[in-house]
Amino acid sequence: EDIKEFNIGILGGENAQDRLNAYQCLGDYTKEALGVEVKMFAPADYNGVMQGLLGGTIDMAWLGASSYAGVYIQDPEAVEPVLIKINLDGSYGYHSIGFARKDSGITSLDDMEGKVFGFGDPNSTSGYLIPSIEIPTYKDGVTMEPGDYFADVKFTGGHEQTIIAVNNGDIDGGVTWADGQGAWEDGYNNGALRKAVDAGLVDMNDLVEIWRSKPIPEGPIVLRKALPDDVKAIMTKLVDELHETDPECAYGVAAGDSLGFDPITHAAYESIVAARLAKAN
Amino acid sequence: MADTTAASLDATRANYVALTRQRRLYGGIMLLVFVLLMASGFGIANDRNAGGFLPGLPQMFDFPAEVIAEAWTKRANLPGHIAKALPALIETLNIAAIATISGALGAILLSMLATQGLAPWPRLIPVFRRIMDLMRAIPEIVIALVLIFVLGGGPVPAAIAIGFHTVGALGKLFSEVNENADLKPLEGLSSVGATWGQRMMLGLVPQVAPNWFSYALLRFEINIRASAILGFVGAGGIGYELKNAISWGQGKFDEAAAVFILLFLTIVVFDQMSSYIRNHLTYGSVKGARK
Amino acid sequence: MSLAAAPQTRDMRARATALIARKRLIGLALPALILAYCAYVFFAFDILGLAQRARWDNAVTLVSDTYSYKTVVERNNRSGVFEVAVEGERKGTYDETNMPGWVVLAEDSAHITLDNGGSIDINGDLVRFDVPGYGVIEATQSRSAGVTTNLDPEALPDWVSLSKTRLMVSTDAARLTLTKARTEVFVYDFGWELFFFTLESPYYDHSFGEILFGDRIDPARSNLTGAWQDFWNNAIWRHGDTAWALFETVLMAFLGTFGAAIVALPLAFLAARNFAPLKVVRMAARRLFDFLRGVDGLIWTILLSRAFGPGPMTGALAMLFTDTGSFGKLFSEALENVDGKQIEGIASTGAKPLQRYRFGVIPQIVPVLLSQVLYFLESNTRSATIIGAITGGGIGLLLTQAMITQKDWEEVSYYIILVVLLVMAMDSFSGWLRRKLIKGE
Amino acid sequence: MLEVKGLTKRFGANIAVDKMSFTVDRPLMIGIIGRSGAGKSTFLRMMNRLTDASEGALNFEGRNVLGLSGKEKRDWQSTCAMIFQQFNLVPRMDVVSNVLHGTLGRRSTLATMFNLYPEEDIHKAIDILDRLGIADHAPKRAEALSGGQQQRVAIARALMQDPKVILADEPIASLDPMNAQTVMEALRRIHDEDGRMVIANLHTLDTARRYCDRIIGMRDGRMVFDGTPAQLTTGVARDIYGAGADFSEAATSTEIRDHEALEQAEMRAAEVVI
Amino acid sequence: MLEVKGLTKRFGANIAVDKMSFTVDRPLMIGIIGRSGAGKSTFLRMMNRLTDASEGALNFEGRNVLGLSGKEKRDWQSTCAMIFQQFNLVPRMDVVSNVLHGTLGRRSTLATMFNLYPEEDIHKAIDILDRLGIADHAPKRAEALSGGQQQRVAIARALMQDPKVILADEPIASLDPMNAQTVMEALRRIHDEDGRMVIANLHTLDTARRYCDRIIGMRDGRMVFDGTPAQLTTGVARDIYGAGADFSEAATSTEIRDHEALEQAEMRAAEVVI
Ligand SMILES: Nc1ncnc2c1ncn2[C@@H]1O[C@H](COP(=O)(O)OP(=O)(O)OP(=O)(O)O)[C@@H](O)[C@H]1O
Ligand SMILES: Nc1ncnc2c1ncn2[C@@H]1O[C@H](COP(=O)(O)OP(=O)(O)OP(=O)(O)O)[C@@H](O)[C@H]1O
Ligand SMILES: [Mg+2]
Ligand SMILES: [Mg+2]
Repeated sequence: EDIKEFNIGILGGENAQDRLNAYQCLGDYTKEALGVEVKMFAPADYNGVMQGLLGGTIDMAWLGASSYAGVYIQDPEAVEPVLIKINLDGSYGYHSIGFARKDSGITSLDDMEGKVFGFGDPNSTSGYLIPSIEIPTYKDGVTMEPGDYFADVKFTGGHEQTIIAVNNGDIDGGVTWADGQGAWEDGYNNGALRKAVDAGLVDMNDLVEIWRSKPIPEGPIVLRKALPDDVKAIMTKLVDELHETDPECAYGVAAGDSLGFDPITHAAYESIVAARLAKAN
Repeated sequence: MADTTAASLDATRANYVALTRQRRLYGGIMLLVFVLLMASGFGIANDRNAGGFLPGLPQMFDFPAEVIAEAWTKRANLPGHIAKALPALIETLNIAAIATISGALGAILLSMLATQGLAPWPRLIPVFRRIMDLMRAIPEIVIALVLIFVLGGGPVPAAIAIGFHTVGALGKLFSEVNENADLKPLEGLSSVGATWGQRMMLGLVPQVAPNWFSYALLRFEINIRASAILGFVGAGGIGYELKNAISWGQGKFDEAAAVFILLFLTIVVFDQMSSYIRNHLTYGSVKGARK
Repeated sequence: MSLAAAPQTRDMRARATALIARKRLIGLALPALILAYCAYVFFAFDILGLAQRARWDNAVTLVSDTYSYKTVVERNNRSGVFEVAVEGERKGTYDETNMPGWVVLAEDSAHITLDNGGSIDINGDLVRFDVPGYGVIEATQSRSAGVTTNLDPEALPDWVSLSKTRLMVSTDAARLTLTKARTEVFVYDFGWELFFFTLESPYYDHSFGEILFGDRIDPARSNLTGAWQDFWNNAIWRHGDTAWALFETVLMAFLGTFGAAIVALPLAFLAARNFAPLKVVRMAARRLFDFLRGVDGLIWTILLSRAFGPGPMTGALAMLFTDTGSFGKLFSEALENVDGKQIEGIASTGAKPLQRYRFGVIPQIVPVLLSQVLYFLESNTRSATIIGAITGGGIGLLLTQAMITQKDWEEVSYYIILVVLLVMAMDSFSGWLRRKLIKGE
Repeated sequence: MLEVKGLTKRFGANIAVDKMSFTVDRPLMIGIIGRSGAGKSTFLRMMNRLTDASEGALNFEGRNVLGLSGKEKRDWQSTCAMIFQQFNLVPRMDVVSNVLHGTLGRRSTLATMFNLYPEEDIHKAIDILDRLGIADHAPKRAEALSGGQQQRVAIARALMQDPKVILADEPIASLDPMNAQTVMEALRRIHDEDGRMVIANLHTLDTARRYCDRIIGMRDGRMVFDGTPAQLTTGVARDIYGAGADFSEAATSTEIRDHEALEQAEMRAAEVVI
Repeated sequence: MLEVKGLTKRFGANIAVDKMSFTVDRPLMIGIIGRSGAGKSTFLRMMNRLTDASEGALNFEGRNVLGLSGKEKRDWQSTCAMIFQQFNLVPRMDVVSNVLHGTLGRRSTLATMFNLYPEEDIHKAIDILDRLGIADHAPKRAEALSGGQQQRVAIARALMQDPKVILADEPIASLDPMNAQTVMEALRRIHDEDGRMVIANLHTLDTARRYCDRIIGMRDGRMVFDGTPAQLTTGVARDIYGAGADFSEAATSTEIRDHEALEQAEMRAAEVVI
């Protein structure tokens, strides 16, 4: 079976056009390797790409961990994870970070009892899914039921809003994501806190970290399972070796410095799938 | 009559035939341009799309089918979900209602100031028109986001954002309605020494109220749905719940169905109400008292 | 009419008084109701509490960011390397050849002159910030001791924030942060940075006059082509891509709106009381419209992405679906208002049903049709903003991403200005078309 | 030629036209008079088949008009033109197009959809407009014309159908006296010159008397008079209008001046100091 | 009482009213006649201050009408009622409310917006409607009434203003003859009984002759006649209407019947076989 074109979904986050440009080199390599037209999509909201993978119109994409789990639950035969980005320190993931205002006196989840806690977007891995599963395991008696351990549990809508809400004192503590590398006072090297600091919206002196999740695996690069095996092999090899063949391109594709990509399988995401299943009705 | 004007009659004929030809030509060209634009536009869009139109067509109902299938197997959950979504619906309705009311009031004022024949200061008409354009053109999501940074989350930023936008959107529609209003009653009121306010309230409003009302209700519906969009910045309501449930995928489709049923019922109610009140305003309270 | 009519007149008087009283009641009840509702919302939304909690300084930060930019001078305190970049972006990084005048870099030191007379010196791990009217703040950092300063921790001005690990000094002219990892100075300037040319471009820092009339700047290209190419491909503002995004937005709106109008027109006849005598058909059609409208374009986009994948066609189809619902309602209302006399006039000549619609109905609803379609075209241009965020195209994608990533509010304002201009252009175009078609030139 | 037998129309319990019967054996100009609600419009509408009859027969040149349907019915409608009180033109379209609508019954649907009419039809339309003295307005929109002019466009549309019968439902009720005169004269001229049958509902006795060959009076759906203008005496009119002895023709007359009033005016004038 | 001096109105280069001057020293019923475009409406509109004059003076009881503005202008408007050809009522509102609009000039904006009319005003409105014979229609919407009835509502509104002057701009041009008669009679009766000044634009000579005490003729903006009805001979009329020798009063008469036509009709009737 031949393919007529190859469609790549690119994880949003940064400026879409920047991402498209960063991926341009990968597109060119793909076109060369497969000999078909390559189209790339970099939406801000990832639903379209997830549906495209399920419907068979998107062939390759870099998904978030939770998004991957969502696709997997909906149709285990739709995609397979092939590669994952390796951080500069050799790790695979990032963290969900719980934080509060320093002047509130809160230093850990213990102090949060009877306080208002905020998640970000219910669709986010680090802003909701993982903390909502992991925080109740912190100690006995912690639950995410509003009015139980916490006085209230709110959704702020997104990482940025959580940071603003905590900083403004609208909520006592919240979760957001960070790579966990570098120093707290800088807002870490990467993540929502760092962006807020750079934008001048918060001062890290005012905030403290109160909780940190286990490493959350980065999302995988997935290929549509129905693709011909040779296409899958070619694409996997292409991306895997990108760091060696064209470091500048790899920098763009990985959205920053990395040690390249490593193979990965579905097994790495089973816990996330389980977490997501637990959240379903 | 016939022979004296034979020459002019010929001229009339020739003129008219020429006019017809010209009209046909222009009409034909416009039609052609439109068809070409549609076709080539569709072509471009189809090319840029991940999946093509024709191959996608048979799959069009895959997703809805999945949703319905899951909702059906878990139909026992539906009432629970509906009950759970009710507070969100009420909040959304409140946001939409207050935004629509305040937006409509603003739009009424602006539209009267911006309509030829009604405006107390005709020179300022272009100014008011541009103000409406501006209010309409700024996407509500932008306003909401800025407000969230100032006011924090919650319904107020959403209501202000939607209301601001509503002023511009309804203002344009209202001023179109106003343009079609009959100015004779207004002149009649002028002649008895009525003030501007009296002329508008007593001469204009009775004429245009049904259409204003209908547009305002349609806008109200749109504003209910706008909560889905505002979900992007954390100011969502029922629409956002629907979007989340749908995009969560398998596992929450029953919730999606429940929220959708709620939303659909709401819209049906307002659609029926709109047509009832419209008739009432247009034809008077006595049913079928059409002249 | 004098004596005999008197009782009747008295009766009329009473009835008229009652009538006016009823109207008065309705006339007063409506505003009262609205007022009561507003009061309810006032408390339900806790407006008072909100007004107190409002953070206007955040608004000022955001708004000032829309018309100013910052240049970051950063020293990586581990490697000792300096970097000067607009907005701290890779693409806006200065190199030795075009370093701005207010910063002087030397071996492991930097001297920054500020507009308000102040200055900042970075000398290895030591920083001196001369704040006019306050004095000199000296700070240093080390891996072991963290941040130490000459400031009295008990009497910090409120524009200084200090902890063991971090110092932040925010003044109007510049902001300084010092941590173990890096020393950063943010210098604020008015305007949109590098809007025309990026730093790599040979045309950067040349005036329009020079480019238009001056000598050839880049020997390889004529000034005009070269300047245009560099402007169009500006790596930060991406004018070319933005133009394409605008086009894609209009394309989606155009296809969606007109497609919806074409689909909705025949369906609207089924929903109009005077054209569909069967109540069942009418109800079915109206519920179909309600259904199509009830699902927001955003959700249609997700639903349709399964079949068609992301892309502008999916977005156009999503708009087509929702708008068919809105148009169906609006058109059928217009149809219910048509004047039967014209149809009867056509019917009396022995015209066939299709001809009756064509000449008796269509000319009457054309104005409503056209003005609604044009209005929706314009409003969809705006909605395409959000739909674009899912389909991965259009100005909406750029706008939402610029907002969500909170990177640069000047980009947000640029996109908003573009959208506003586009909408205004569509508005004048639709006004022109309406005058042409409806009012007959 | 035209034979109406026991024609009846019921709207629910209300009988709008009650066993109407009469025969016409050559193209006449016929006026139908009667109070508002007498059933005049309903009769014309049944004849043009805009409304279906409840009972009775209507034969025209041997054709059973009431039994026609589909194509045949439309054919009949195109040989039996109708003119309305409110003109019922398409106001947004130009005058010639409105006149050309008279050919819709004959032309294919597709061609007319795009306003494609043969050139000879266009010429004929302009000739008809010329005959009615409004050729100058040919390219204008119908709505830009005065009432009398619009009614003449409606007559032109009727003529364009080349009908055997022209039905006119109170053609001058919305017009001022001068326009009314022009329109009635145009109808009479068409009758005289082309020999078409004209049936006109009229609400004024003197118009009927002046222009018609035969007058039918209706009251509460029933025909109560059928005769020549000369036979239409004040007594008969009293019957038709169901009026008492205080009935004066002035009530339905377009004439305003009377001698007594004139005298009054002159007396007043004499008093006035200018 | 009323003094008009050199009143002029220009629309761009076009002079609609050209140095109009006349004096009236007691409440008369005045008719203004003239061709379409002669400037009749423009004069009335200037008098009511719906349009601003370009030049000249208009004094009423010593008050300089053209110089008024704001509240004073509205006061003047409320003592100088206007009746329009198209009635200019608020069609969706009921008849009483329309009549009560006559009091707007006197009442506060806010009160009228919420229908806070004093009861005596309501009673007065009914009395006026009763006087004009349409009290029965009081609760109906204005649009549900016939033209003649609507015009009487407009007159009632004017009376409600309790005006010194009633201006009527072609009050009967949109009406059928019967309604026209009723309306003109109502105006005359108001003049006779209440002693209010009435100035009416009329487009038919005989109406003017019949109802007015004094007639002003206008042509191309200039006053070309000012005299009693008796002085208005056919020759004068020919002047006013700028017609040649072929002018016959029929052109502006509401009368349609003439003797020749009647004879024709009788001849025709004789031929007809019924
Ligand atoms: N569509 C209808 N439904 C019910 N009743 C109707 C309908 N059309 C006419 N009628 C009734 O039939 C009777 C005759 O009406 P028709 O319109 O024929 O009278 P007319 O003589 O033409 O009166 P007018 O001078 O007012 O036009 C009236 O009582 C009227 O109310
Ligand atoms: N608002 C206006 N702008 C420009 N010209 C006007 C305006 N109103 C009236 N005119 C012109 O002034 C002249 C007098 O008009 P006016 O309406 O007073 O005439 P009239 O005697 O009332 O005619 P009619 O019998 O048609 O009502 C006409 O030439 C008319 O075109
Ligand atoms: Mg009738
Ligand atoms: Mg006039």
